[in-house]
Amino acid sequence: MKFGILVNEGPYQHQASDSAYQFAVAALAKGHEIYRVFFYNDGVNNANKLTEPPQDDRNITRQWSALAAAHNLDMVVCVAAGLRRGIKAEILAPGFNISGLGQLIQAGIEADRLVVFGD
Amino acid sequence: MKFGILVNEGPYQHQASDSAYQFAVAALAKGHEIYRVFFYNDGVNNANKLTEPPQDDRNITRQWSALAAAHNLDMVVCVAAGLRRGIKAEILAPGFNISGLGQLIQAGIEADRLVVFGD
Amino acid sequence: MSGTQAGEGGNSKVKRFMIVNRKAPYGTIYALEALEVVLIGAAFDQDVSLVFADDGVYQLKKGQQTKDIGQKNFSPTYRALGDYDVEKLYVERESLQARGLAPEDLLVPVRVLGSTELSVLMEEQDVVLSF
Amino acid sequence: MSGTQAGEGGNSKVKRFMIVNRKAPYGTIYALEALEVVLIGAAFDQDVSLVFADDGVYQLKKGQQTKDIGQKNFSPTYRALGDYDVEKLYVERESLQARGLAPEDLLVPVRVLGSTELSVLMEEQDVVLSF
Amino acid sequence: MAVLHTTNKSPLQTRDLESCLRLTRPGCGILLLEDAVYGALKSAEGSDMLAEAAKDRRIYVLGPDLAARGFTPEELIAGVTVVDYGGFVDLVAEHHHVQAWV
Amino acid sequence: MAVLHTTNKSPLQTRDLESCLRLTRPGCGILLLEDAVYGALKSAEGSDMLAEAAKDRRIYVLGPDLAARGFTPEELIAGVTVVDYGGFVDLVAEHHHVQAWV
Repeated sequence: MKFGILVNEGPYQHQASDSAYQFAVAALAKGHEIYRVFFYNDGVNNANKLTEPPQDDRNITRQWSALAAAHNLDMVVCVAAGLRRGIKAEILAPGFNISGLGQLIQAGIEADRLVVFGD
Repeated sequence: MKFGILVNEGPYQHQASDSAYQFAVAALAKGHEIYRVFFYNDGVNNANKLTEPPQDDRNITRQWSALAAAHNLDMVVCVAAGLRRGIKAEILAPGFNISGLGQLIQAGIEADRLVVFGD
Repeated sequence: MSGTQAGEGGNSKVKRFMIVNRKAPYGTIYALEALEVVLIGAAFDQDVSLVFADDGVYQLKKGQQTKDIGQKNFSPTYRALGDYDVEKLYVERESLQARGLAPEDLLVPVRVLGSTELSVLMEEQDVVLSF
Repeated sequence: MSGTQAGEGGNSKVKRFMIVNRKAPYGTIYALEALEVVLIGAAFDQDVSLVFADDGVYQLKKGQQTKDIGQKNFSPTYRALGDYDVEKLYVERESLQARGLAPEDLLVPVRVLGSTELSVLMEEQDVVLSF
Repeated sequence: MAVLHTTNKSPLQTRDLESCLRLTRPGCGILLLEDAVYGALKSAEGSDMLAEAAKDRRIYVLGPDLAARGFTPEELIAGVTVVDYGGFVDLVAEHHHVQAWV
Repeated sequence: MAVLHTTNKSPLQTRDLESCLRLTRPGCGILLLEDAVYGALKSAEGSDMLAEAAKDRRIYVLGPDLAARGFTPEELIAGVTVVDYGGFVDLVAEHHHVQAWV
């Protein structure tokens, strides 16, 4: 089955991005396809490559980048939400792409299920 | 009177930073001193100089920078909270400084009142 | 990305998208950014409907004056939704009543539904986006 | 910045700082980052106390196992607070009761206070930091 | 000097105002700002809880937040004072300290 | 195919679960994750509301979130099913669509 995932909160402050990541890992482990992960609202902050949490904590941005690399995930950061919050090409972590909100609608159209993670 | 201000949420997603800014403007207009504005939790995201909201919207980061320039405000971004969220020197807007959490305690000690803006 | 082929206005698949608004405006950004999703959904020729429930009904309150909080008043956009062929606006009756509001207090004409009717409508959707 | 002169352990002014925790752990970061404020407050030789009320009492629940959510279990830090001379931990009785919890369910010894006593204590502070 | 409490959530959405009222005492001040202003509307369910509290506490509403949300001071419960940001600053200065119920 | 609803807030803190129950119908599935897992504890005030809902809806609790918060499946109200992330994925696949009560 094809899943779309929408992440509406940034890393750490809320669990939303962690939950979305665990869901994505589990879906891939079960042989499902992730059609796209779309980052909107503060979710765009997940794509900031400068994040450097304490050594004994998870690095959420790097987790997403690694998952994208391993499974050829399409991870899209909303351009408008990103501009508003200062998430631009110069600080974009590997695996994330900046594109329009239409990519969220497209995910809704093409995926069999769209799962929302927010606050 | 000397005020300290603590901002615990990033720009736009929550009104906290807007409210803190309006409070700071009003306090200065009444002749009070702002001892320090401390940005903690997602509040560190207010210091991202790359933010570029739509033209008809306020630019919260630039508002803070301008207020700091006009009134010689001490605006401190928590280093640990900032590292975790990718707010580092290379994207720090004018007027913000990165320092330790001790600066928040110090503000609590030195200011007559500490006002918290969060979610 | 297969999605990029099907451009605005030229999409062959049409799904029922529902955007659910349960939060008040200005205290958080969700109301504003949900509205942007609605407009794009309409531009992609999808069957878009909006629900306002709980504090989300406050998004439609007439008379919003945001000058003194320094935020943009985006409530006129709800009035422009018709221009984008977004005409399915539903408000939950129980949420309105709990807030002592009547349809006349709202910026735009809406269909007021009881919670049971609304829950049926929600079940009939293909994609539900909650903000 | 006059504040930078007074370093850790050498501060002449001592204020009563209260850190108020009203949110559950893991769902949001507030519990964890509040704890960092507590440790720094103690390092600055301030009179630091902690309050746990509402879902904040869940921060102290024994038996937290976070491996499967991929987050660090920071609850052992509450046990280490004594090493930093942070000994004033207060829990609201009404919040505990609403959650069916008893002091034995908590990781550390705390003082359980009724809401009236607790409100008096809050009023006696100089600085209250809420997370 | 009494304590000033601030709260910023709609009581129709969260229980923060309830907790604030349970854990504060007569004589204190409570300022409703941001989405909390909805809690002081006569028309909204549950505002009787705040009306009761107004008997022995001073309740303030941040006017700019009220106006932003499309309501006027006339729509508030009795015994509530509307202030602007300058009034907020004055309240902070006049009270011993401020506690946020976020 | 029924609808799956997810909710992630503690019902002792917000009214999201209340709204979810009011606006969903018998036959649907409701998955409690993150802080919402507290709502299914026998010991917690208000879990009778969920116990009532469990009579005609399937209630699921995300086990990893429950364990993180220091509780075990034995402490949940009757009629609730604990799932892991894989089970969450299965639930999404088995239902017609998912609606989040965030």
